[in-house]
Amino acid sequence: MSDYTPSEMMTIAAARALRNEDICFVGIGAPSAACNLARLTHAPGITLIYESGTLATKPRVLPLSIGDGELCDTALTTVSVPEMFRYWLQGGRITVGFLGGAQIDRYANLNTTVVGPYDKPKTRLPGGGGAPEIAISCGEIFIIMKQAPRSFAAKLDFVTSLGHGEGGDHRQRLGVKTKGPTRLVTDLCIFEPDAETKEMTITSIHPGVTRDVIQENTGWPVRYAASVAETTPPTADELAVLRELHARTAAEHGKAA
Amino acid sequence: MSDYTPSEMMTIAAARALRNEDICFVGIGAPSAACNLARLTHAPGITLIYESGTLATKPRVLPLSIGDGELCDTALTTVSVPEMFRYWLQGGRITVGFLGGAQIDRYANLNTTVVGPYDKPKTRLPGGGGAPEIAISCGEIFIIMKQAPRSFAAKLDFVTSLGHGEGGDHRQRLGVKTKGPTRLVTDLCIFEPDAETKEMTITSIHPGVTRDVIQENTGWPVRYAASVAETTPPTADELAVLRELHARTAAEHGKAA
Amino acid sequence: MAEFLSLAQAMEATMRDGDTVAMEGFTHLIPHAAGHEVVRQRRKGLTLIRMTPDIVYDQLIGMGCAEKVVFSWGGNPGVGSLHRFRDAYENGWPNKITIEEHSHAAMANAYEAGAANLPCAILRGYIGADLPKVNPNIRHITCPFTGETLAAVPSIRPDVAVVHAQRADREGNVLIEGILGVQKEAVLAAKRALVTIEEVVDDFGPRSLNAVILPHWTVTAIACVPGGAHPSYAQGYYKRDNAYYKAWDKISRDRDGFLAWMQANVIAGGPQDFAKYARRLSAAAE
Amino acid sequence: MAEFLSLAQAMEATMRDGDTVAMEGFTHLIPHAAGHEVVRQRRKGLTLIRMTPDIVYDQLIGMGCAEKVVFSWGGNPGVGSLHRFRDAYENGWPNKITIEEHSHAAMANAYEAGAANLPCAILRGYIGADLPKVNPNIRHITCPFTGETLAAVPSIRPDVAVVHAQRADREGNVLIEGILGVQKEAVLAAKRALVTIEEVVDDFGPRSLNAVILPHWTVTAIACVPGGAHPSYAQGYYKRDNAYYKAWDKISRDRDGFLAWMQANVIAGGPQDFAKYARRLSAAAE
Repeated sequence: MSDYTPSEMMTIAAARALRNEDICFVGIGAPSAACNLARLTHAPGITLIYESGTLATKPRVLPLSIGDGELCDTALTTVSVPEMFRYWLQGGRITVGFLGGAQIDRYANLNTTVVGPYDKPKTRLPGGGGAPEIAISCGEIFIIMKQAPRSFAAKLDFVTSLGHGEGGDHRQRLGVKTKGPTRLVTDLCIFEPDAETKEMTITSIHPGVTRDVIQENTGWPVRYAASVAETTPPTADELAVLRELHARTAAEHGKAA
Repeated sequence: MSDYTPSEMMTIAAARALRNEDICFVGIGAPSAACNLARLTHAPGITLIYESGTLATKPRVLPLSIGDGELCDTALTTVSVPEMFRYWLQGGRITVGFLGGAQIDRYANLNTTVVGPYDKPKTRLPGGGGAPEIAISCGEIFIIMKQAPRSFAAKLDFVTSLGHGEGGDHRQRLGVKTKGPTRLVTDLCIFEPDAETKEMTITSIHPGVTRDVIQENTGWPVRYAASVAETTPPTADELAVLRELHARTAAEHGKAA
Repeated sequence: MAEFLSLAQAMEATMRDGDTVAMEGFTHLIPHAAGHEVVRQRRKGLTLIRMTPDIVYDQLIGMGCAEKVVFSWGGNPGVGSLHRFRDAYENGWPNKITIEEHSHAAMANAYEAGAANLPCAILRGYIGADLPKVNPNIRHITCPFTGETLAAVPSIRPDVAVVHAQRADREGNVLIEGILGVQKEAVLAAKRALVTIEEVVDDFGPRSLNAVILPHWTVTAIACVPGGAHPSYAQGYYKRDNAYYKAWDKISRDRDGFLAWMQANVIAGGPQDFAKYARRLSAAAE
Repeated sequence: MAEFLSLAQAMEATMRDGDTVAMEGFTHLIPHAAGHEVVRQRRKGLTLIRMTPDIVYDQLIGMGCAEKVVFSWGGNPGVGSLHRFRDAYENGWPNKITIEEHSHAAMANAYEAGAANLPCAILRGYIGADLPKVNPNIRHITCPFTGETLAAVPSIRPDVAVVHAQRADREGNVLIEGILGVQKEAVLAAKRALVTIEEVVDDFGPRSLNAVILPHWTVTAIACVPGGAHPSYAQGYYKRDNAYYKAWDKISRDRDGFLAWMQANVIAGGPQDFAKYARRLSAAAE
């Protein structure tokens, strides 16, 4: 199966990391596609939670917003937003949180707040939303982001949410007990934190992607794990289910999400 | 209408103090009878709330427990107990809280915890339940208690819930902004706090009750307001409604509440 | 992930000697059948937490299962004292127990904070009251914005929560309705949760979009015990057995009478007994 | 005690220049019609609080109603930036605005603490994040039991909360269902509350025993504005108008285009316009 886009490869590689037992805090966009793809393929028992309060939701089509009626209609139940953040997120009930961002650094800290100084921003981004506490309260964090030299930045202008901080045992020193980012899936490759330094290190390269292309799209000198795999290309089934999901979504919303 | 019991007089006198606009936090027993009597007579719009979480309940019969199904069946809605104590009681949404107790002192502090030392009690009572925060969070407090020399005590063994403390501006000095006990209705008379000292002072004596009987049943030298009224005896309508309520309750539960 | 088990198996899977246990229920849905199972399995050294300890805790205390009770109102509602609780606390029979006493507001907040995975709860509470003088677990913090002093209590984090609910679906999701008490918070605050239920349904069917449901992955074990709240009640199933509450006063007054009653009705009994208690009261519930 | 009023009267009765205002809604039930009324009544100097300021706040900011925005995520969901918000913040057009920025968890807790009448909320939050460096309203307390440091934020206590809900009964009790957001908390935290609704019903009829209802004595004014959440949605009534959210990006990019649109669609319009917007989307909602 060779006819797929880098974006499809990214979504599918992210979906594969999810387990049937996961309780997953889902963001809109690529995370939502990956989580629902996992649910429709190898992880039918996965529990999807959106910060709008929908618990164990099974949307037929991808939501366009974090609070689409479809999420509520197909949920086990819907709780208030304070309850969502108190009992479910801070409560430690979430095994995997899915984040993206405008900028990421080599320790998987994320910036979705500002480019430039906070008080005089070059670009004012939407802000952290749920991310600062998703980053510390979920059992582990998966990140899904397209690679580009400006978004994979040597230094963040603002740390919206903690990844591995300055690396090493920085999370533990801050009193955080969760694992933090364990997987960063891009349109080019998969990063995982080095066991010691916690620097995000490439463990798998998507088919047809070269190391030069990866470096051109990363703002720091990338490191590779001792053994680097080639990502298994999308299977026919994975691609078919993902495309059907996008087609259903397009039919419902008039345009693909 | 002369054929009524002191207990009926007490319940009816307490009911009269409630207003149509009140949002009332109701305890089981005499407070519940008084509040429902008010609702069935002069205050049809009164909102009754029980700490079990039932908001705006309209029980047909008096509940035997704070959490009877009847309270839930006839409520506008029922919230969790944490929400009841956080949003509704501490939230400052209650205009009148109704308390009773095993012991009361002249400043309407109440004891429902122990007689004797806390660690080696002579009598271990049930404890405070909701009272410590009802006493400080409701706009004002009505107390309903039968008078007896041991329960109307010169000194409490334990202050379960704050009344007027040591009197005067003690509540304000503790940072409490609500009025505290504004009315104590007994089977003999009605007390209200003195404007200055906050000592509970008799403002009305039930028909046929003598000052000697009141003093015999009070553990401190009682004080009277400058002008003392005679409590209006129960009207035929008040008595009829109260007795019907008790009769319905007896028919439902097999025995009068 | 909830497992459907017999009550005996569910208890074995969730509660150990020495555990901190919250068997909650606010008049409604009190897990009496589960309490009897604790007695039959002879658990020892339990710390029993409940806002309103009543008959079920009186039974556990009288049978020597408890060493500490954390509570805010202890009594037989509308009837009087808990004689076994008092006998243990005042006379050390069958063993000495200690108490930790709070207000309802503090305990409700402490459960809420436990569900929210916080170490403590803050409330505007206990002002002018004597409990802070006798309970070292009532402390204070200062609001960093207003300077106001607020009461703080440790959050409640039981080893096991035990609650009764109306229904579970085949996946093990649990639906509760009516007077909710602190049961959802107790389950979410606990390491393990045992839920007894009135019935298993294929699915919950049409319901409020905001129904109170515990997802199956918050529950350790589910045991279907129809009538399992008796003499408490289950909204929509059966009514409160007020006569039982009144009768308990006499049964529990005397040590020998209590032991004989427990032998006949609990030790020699089983969860299957509860269905018939509840049946007697169910016609009236309609 | 809730009064049924026209939207114009309800706004006059509840919101004043300089007020701190929470117009809440989490994708669902956003009070757009009420926002337009604020513009028509030319309120000035408002502090606008909302977890997720989107189009309705973009409109208020662009029309010069706001001087401060308190928020945790500001954008046009799934589309991009809020151009009027950015233009005011970055360029001072039509006036300079200041911001106070939090995380969702902090704001949700701050509303919850406001409803609970506490001066602050505590949470395990912001660890390793930069917001505490730029927001002096993020402080810390120490748990008096464990010594853990927890984040603290001031509770949100708006002068006015404005929310949209599905139904009110004749007494003025308000029922909300579906995605609840922080609307109940916003109303209970506020001094005054304006609720717009889809319809008035004689009574709510059969419903969950635990339905989410705001009693009439928690609401100041109710205005019946069918479609009043459009382009947001009302579960059971009409769907979200995704095309409008996309179109807003173009409308709001340019100051003149924005002003012309506001003149034609808001200043010259009225609450009665919302019913027809919603009708277009209601067939699809079934």
